[in-house]
Amino acid sequence: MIDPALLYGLTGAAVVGLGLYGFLSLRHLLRRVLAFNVVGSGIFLMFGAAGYRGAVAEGTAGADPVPQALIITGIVVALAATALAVGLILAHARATGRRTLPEDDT
Amino acid sequence: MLLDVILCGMILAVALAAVSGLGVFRAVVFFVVHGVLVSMAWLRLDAVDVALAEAAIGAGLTGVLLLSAVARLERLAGGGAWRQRVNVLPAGLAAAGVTGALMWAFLGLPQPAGLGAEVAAALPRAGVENPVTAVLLNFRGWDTLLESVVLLAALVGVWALTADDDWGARAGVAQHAAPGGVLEGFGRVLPPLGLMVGVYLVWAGAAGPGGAFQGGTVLAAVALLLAMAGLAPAPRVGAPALRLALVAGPAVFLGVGVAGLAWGGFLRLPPDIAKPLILTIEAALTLSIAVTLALLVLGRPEPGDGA
Amino acid sequence: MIPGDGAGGALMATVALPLAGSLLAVVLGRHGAQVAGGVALGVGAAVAVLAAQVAGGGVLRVDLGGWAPPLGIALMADGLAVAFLGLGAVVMAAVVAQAAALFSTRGGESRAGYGFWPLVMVLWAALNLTFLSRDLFNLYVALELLTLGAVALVAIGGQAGPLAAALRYMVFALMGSLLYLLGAVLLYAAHGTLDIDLLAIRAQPAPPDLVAAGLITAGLAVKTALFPFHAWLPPAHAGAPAPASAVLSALVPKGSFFILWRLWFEAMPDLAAPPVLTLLAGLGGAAVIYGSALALMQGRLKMIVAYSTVAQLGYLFLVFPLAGGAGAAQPWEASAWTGTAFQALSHGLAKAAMFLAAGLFVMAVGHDRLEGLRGLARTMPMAVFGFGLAAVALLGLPPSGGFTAKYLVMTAAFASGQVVWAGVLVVGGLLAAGYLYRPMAALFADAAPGPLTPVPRRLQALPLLLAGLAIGLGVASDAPITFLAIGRPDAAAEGL
Amino acid sequence: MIDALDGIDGLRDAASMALTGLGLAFFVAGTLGLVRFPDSFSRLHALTKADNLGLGFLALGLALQADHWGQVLRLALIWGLALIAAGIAAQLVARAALAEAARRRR
Repeated sequence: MIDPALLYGLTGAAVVGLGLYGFLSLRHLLRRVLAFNVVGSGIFLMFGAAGYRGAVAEGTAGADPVPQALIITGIVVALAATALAVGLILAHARATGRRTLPEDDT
Repeated sequence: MLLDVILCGMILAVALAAVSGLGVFRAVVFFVVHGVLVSMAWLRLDAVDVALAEAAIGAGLTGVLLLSAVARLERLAGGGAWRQRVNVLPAGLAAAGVTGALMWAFLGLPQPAGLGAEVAAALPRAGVENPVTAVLLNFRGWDTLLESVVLLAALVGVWALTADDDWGARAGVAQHAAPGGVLEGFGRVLPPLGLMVGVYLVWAGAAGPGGAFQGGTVLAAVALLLAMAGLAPAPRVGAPALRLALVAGPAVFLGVGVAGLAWGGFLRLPPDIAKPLILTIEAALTLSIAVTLALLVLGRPEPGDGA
Repeated sequence: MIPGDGAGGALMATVALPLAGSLLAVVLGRHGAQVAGGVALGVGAAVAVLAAQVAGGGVLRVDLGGWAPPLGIALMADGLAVAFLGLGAVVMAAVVAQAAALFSTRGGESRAGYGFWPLVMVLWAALNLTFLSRDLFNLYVALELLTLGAVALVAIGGQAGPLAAALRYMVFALMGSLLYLLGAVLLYAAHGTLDIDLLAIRAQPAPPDLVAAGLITAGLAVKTALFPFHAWLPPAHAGAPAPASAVLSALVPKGSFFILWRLWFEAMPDLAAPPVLTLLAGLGGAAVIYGSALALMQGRLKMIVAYSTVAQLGYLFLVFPLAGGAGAAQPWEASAWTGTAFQALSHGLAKAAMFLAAGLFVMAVGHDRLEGLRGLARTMPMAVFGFGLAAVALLGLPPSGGFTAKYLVMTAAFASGQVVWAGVLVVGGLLAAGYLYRPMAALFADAAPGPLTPVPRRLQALPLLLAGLAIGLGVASDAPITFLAIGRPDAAAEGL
Repeated sequence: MIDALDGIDGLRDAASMALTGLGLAFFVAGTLGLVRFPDSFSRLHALTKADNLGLGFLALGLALQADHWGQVLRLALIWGLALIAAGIAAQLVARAALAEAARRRR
């Protein structure tokens, strides 16, 4: 049967693809920020799967702790970037009454 | 094994719905569900600390942040039918290309390589038993210090977006919870329990899953609930106590780092006193993280229009 | 390679001091300017001490927390890194001096005054870290800190235009950091380490390494505003307040380019297939042509200077085919490598001088449209002379640092037979003369300038000082050349 | 499967399976209610009632498998919190739906 690390790794890659598609094609800025977070969770899923693969092979107790620590750091950094992006989107909407970047407007 | 396949299928379906559906509110709801499912995937991948962080920060706080943004944005720039997407084909091709490359790379990974063995070898000198906390606060403490500064920089950036005459007002939008209502009752029942769980998470982080970020996020949620229930008004931007709380975590971490120069190098924690040092750093970090995350979600001071 | 634990103090101070300064500025809202002044002096001293240590004892490495890679994070200061730290220190000192007048918080704490100082110091710390760190994930966190600070600085003005520019900058920057993170994750999954020196040993042309290198290069190209991804840079840099645009244009893109430089010359030198390197330089060349062409058509001074940044950054990418990959062991590699370092340094000094001077013009006239600046040379001679000197450095006319850079890269191009890059240098220089002539003509026109608020002379001295340094870089260029050679990856013989 | 049923362990496993099965049935009922019922108030009614009860049975079923009292208390705490949260959320959503309906009528 397919081993879990590979399954989660490929799922992570697919989630990155979906998120990237949304990030590049959507025009509503909040949805683009949301797509950015989806890509982030996909990247971390791949990273965790690689960490799990490394630990299972070496037979150590849990999954490799270094990817876990980096993923936690990555999640917090992604939240900080999202919070600033959301703040900018609201300030931009208040100033221009628009939910998209000027060049995306029809 | 079947659970993994089902879980991955659901994660993909919900991610697709979050990205391709109509309407931003529905996308945010699907995003929160995606976060919960991914945190379950972390449990399957034997990474409990990350599952806690993903559920608390990835699904929880980011979800609240986006939901409140959706509500405010509808009022500011609502209405009007317009095209959801632009240049769909190039975006699809680029995304498919990256996904294909990633899968090709993931399948082409050589024999598994990880630092599990090195961490296990160095763990006795790290001062804490939980390997993830050891990596976060000792081996790669420099990353965590910078990460707390990133949070602070994002908050200063959000506050700098305030209107000039609103400066000095209370953070976030004026909340309207019905006095004596259901939310206020909830605001009285949950915080004591939330505080206990948050502090326990930080303390347990030394030996088991948990830590400053997960605990800090729970405390931030308690603070947000108090603000939304109208029981504790959000602090003013200029309040000195607030500013000290914001800076406490990075400042203590930087202080311990500079003190390390006396023991031979920046951020060097001598093994015998590593545990107390790490716990003081974690306590200060939790305080800063809780305050910063709560204020980041509340957003910039807007005394003008209510929620 | 001295694992200088004791001597690591100066190296750490270049990053720890600005961090401590930003924390202090968050608490002491009103005294941000004084804190920044103190930090500028401190970091200047630390960079001087570090330069002496590196000049004396060669490359200096510090393992943070005492944990050596792959477990811990290593910081390393070689000639190149210290040169860029010096550029940062000089430009930041001038920016802090001018911003102290612009964002003064004497009359009580204002929003812009409160926000500017912590952000500019956090940006400085992140920038210094991108020059020093040897760990790819640590560089990712530094890049995020750099980007968040930069985006917040662009939006600090608060008007609608800069807000849209900051938002576009944020979208591009998020895209760049995602691609970079993907590459770093793949490298860890493949080799179990994120340290540049360990990756140099373990990297081999297998699928994960190739995909990772491609993703990291794409991500950093977006963050350095390389040609197809440059749309965000001009409105962002022109929309920011003048001191902030000086930092943004002169320093921030160089941080992400520096990581690209480390990647291709130290982490994966043999992975660089010639077609990839030629593509990078081709995009650089296109950036030079396209940026200059657009700069010719701009009506506002700050937009001209911002598009000139897009063009000048293009020159930096010429180093890859000339000095990377197959060219690594050739005699001309050293001069192409040093020439690009000179280009980055002299562009940093000259661009900062230009944006500070533009800030003074806006302070005097109230806007930066070209027709409003007519005849300013008579009333603000020092600032206009500084702007002129900076233009000389950007054009690469002797004796400026820009000339030394172009001379070194051009001789490398001829020696290696890739004459097209020499062509790019020449055409770029001509176009630069074109787009810089229009503002100079307006400034030196003999029309009487309209009503303008007087600008204190000590502020006018700042752009003159920076532009003078850019010229001085060319005059006394032998000392920097030998300093830059310290710790160069495969220091080829001094061929030319 | 057969030898697991004899003795006390067998009885406990059987009870656990029965309880979790019952819990699952309530979840299905709740979801069915969400899909079938016409307006948001009846949907809220179905969701909060059925899902909370389902979670209760699930918790009970898992409690049987717990190997020390700490886990049973934690399961009870989780169920209690879920009850409170679902109740509060249902109240707020209902109030919002009422306000929305009133605004739409005006």
